[in-house]
Amino acid sequence: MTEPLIEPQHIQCENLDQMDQVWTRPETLIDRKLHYCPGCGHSVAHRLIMETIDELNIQETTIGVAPVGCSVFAYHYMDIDMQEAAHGRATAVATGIKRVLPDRIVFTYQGDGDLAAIGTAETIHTINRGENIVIIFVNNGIYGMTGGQMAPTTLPGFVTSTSPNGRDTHTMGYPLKMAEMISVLPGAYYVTRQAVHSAKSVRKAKKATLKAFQYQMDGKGGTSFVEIVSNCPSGWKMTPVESNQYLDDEIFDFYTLGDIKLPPKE
Amino acid sequence: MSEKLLMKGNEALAEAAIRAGLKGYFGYPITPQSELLEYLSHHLNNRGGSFLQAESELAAINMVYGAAGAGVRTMTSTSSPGYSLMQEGVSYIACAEIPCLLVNVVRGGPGLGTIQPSQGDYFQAVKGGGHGDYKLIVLAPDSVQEMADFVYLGFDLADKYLMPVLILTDGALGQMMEPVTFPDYDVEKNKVDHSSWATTGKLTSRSQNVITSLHIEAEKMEDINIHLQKKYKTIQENEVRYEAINTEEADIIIVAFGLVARVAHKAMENANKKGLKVGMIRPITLFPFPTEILLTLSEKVDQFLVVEMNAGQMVEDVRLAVNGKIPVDFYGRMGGVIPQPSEIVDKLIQMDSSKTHSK
Amino acid sequence: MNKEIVIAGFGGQGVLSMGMTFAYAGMVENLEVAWMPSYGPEMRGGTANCVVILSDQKISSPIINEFDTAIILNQPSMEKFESMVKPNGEILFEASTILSPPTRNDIRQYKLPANAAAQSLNNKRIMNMIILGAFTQLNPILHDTSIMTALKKVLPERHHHLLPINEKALHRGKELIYR
Amino acid sequence: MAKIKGHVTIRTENCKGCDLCVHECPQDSLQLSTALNTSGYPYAVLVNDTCTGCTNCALVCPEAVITVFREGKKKPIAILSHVTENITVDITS
Repeated sequence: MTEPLIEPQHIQCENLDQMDQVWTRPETLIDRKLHYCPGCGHSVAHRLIMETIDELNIQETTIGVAPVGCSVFAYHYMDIDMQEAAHGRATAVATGIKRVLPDRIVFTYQGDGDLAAIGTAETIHTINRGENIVIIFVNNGIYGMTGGQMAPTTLPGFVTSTSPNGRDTHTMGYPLKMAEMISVLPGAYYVTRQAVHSAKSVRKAKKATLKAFQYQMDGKGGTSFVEIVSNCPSGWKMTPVESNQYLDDEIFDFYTLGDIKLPPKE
Repeated sequence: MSEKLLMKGNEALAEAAIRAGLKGYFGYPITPQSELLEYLSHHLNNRGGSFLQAESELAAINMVYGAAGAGVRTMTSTSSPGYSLMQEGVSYIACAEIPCLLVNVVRGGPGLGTIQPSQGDYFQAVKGGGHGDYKLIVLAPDSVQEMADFVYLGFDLADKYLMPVLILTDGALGQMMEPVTFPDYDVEKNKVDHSSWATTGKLTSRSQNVITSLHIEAEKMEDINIHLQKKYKTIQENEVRYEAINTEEADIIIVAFGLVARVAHKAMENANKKGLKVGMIRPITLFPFPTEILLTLSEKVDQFLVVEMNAGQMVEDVRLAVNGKIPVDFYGRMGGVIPQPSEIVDKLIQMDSSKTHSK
Repeated sequence: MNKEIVIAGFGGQGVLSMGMTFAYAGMVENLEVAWMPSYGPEMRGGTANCVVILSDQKISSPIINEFDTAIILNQPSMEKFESMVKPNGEILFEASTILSPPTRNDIRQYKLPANAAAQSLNNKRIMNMIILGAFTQLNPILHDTSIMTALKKVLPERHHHLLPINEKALHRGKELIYR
Repeated sequence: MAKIKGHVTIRTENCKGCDLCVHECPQDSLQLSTALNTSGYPYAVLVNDTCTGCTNCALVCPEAVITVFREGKKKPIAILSHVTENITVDITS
């Protein structure tokens, strides 16, 4: 016989009005229920970018480019002018915007299928031209939107709906390390790999995002590339907590976190 | 009016684009349109615009999407195989209702084909081209002068109807030189305010501008389609352009567009010298198609002859317009071969005599 | 007046620019003109040709396969274009490069030692101007002043110091016909 | 060292019960509800008063439903930002 469930009660605070509000959602993040699955890193990444835009006070000058993938509706949450790109073409669209409006802040938000498979050519050539934009690359090793198929970034052995026995590198190739690949391009100004699975990693990722946008505002270098290694609880068939644990246990060994290319010292 | 210059069609088109206030050009080399790309690479950046050679036609059309979405005059140009690659982006742009100018300097296909002039891309141009129900306004110049003139017209129509306008020309018109003069065109006066929808940065004084072709609810998507179809109907009612020659006394009417219209014109002259009564309709807008004039003429003349550099594409639209009232014959050359006036005259003589026999 | 001309040779002989000079000069004289090149891979080192139409009426078709005049600068072009000259038309050809001259007898033939003449003026590149001179002597439709105005437009500015030698070549070409 | 006292408020209607905040909280101050919100998810609740306002929960919260408060050691009297001309501040209150 199971014990009757006891509903935990939310502790109230009587002198809340005398306390300092030390954290709340950024204003530029539109107050709307997100469509992402519970525990999805996309939501955190969205929030980080909006925090960055608020802190740099660049809402009026920023134009975002949304991709195809789970984050196809990014403009539902980001209260800035945005364009929805075709699959893989986000950096081409961003190039177009930046070339005719060079004083605006332009960024793309892309997943791994978008940036590292169908849009590989656009990614490489945009960065090789050193377009002064920010690329936010959310890498969760899977095609989330279409139902959990193998992505170019899926780890060897990982089971997906199109690699039912695990990714076999003999027939399906190896996962692409996009950040390392593009870091050798002269047009890449700042390349970093971050995560948003813990408070500590979120703090670091935020700093990286701030830097990337700041570099664009300074207009000194080329493309800033922020990879965010994220989870996909639904696609990975794990709970959010398990998926974040899996990142620590398995993924970061392959996708090492940290800065990969820093701007040259002045 | 500028002085008279001797220019290639591709160069005249490029020069006109700069004079029409072009701000963003994105393109990829392909014969026979490369002069366009080259001309703009020399001149656009120091005349107020931004030129970029993209890594592919796919990237180029999406750069157009981005830049045109920022509310400035933007264009790309390519030739047949490249235009096929662009279709994805064109469909997105049509749905998102972004004005821009596209140029297809058509060459012989299918496949890699030849680099000689062709009209094999007619269907692709006027029936949409990419996925989904959409149309482009399609302008078909027949001279270097019109290559220039239709740039201004194209940008103005694009701005008016918020859609891509396609200049459908061919390798020969792109490569040949003829005298051209550029009209006085006031860029500022013709500027359309796109601030209500363009992504230029969300000012606090307005809500966000989003450019998208994604509308996940079927009903919403149907509304968008209804809106687009309404727009195309308005265009069909208001923007038909064509040239009519010798139609009053004619027994046979030739229908031809672009370069072939000039060959057909020569054929018409030669046939009339031989005593035939031949007139001509040259559609200038391929969409909207000049259906009405063809229907009206079908009451007066005996036969139509459609001449094209393809296997017979526009002839279907002529037959639809005429609706079975009179015979619509076809003469075409394919793969990059240009018909000679004499071939068309032979065809006209054959048509004329078969009519006499049947009487 | 309606003059349909083909100029053919190999790439680098100045075939296309000779045609352009024709067309530009025609425009200066307020004629209707069209210049249509061969283009693409066949331009890369192979034969090159262009068609020029000069007319006092609107040019309906720039696409033609019969010519009033053919200016032929190499043997393959002779083989290609001899048959496309209208009866009573003319062929102007460079003497040294054509091994087998035209065989038709319903056309006028002008064998021009243009290369030798260019050598005697110490500038091999003005051969096409010499031929242009010969053409205008035979067909007085373009004035020398119009041709020189045209040449100024066709030649890049850095080559404008060559205008006097080109003018000389034009007259030299006329003299070839006098003889 | 006395602990800083903190507090969180949670917009439970937008919470999806992913449990990340519960695991991230160093004070074990959060739990998931057994009841469900109108979307059908359990939601995070603050179950004790050990919160220090460290913001860890808010940082990992995908839905951005957590607002964090903290008792300040010294409260600022006024925050001046973007001052472009001389102004007078009334500090009597």
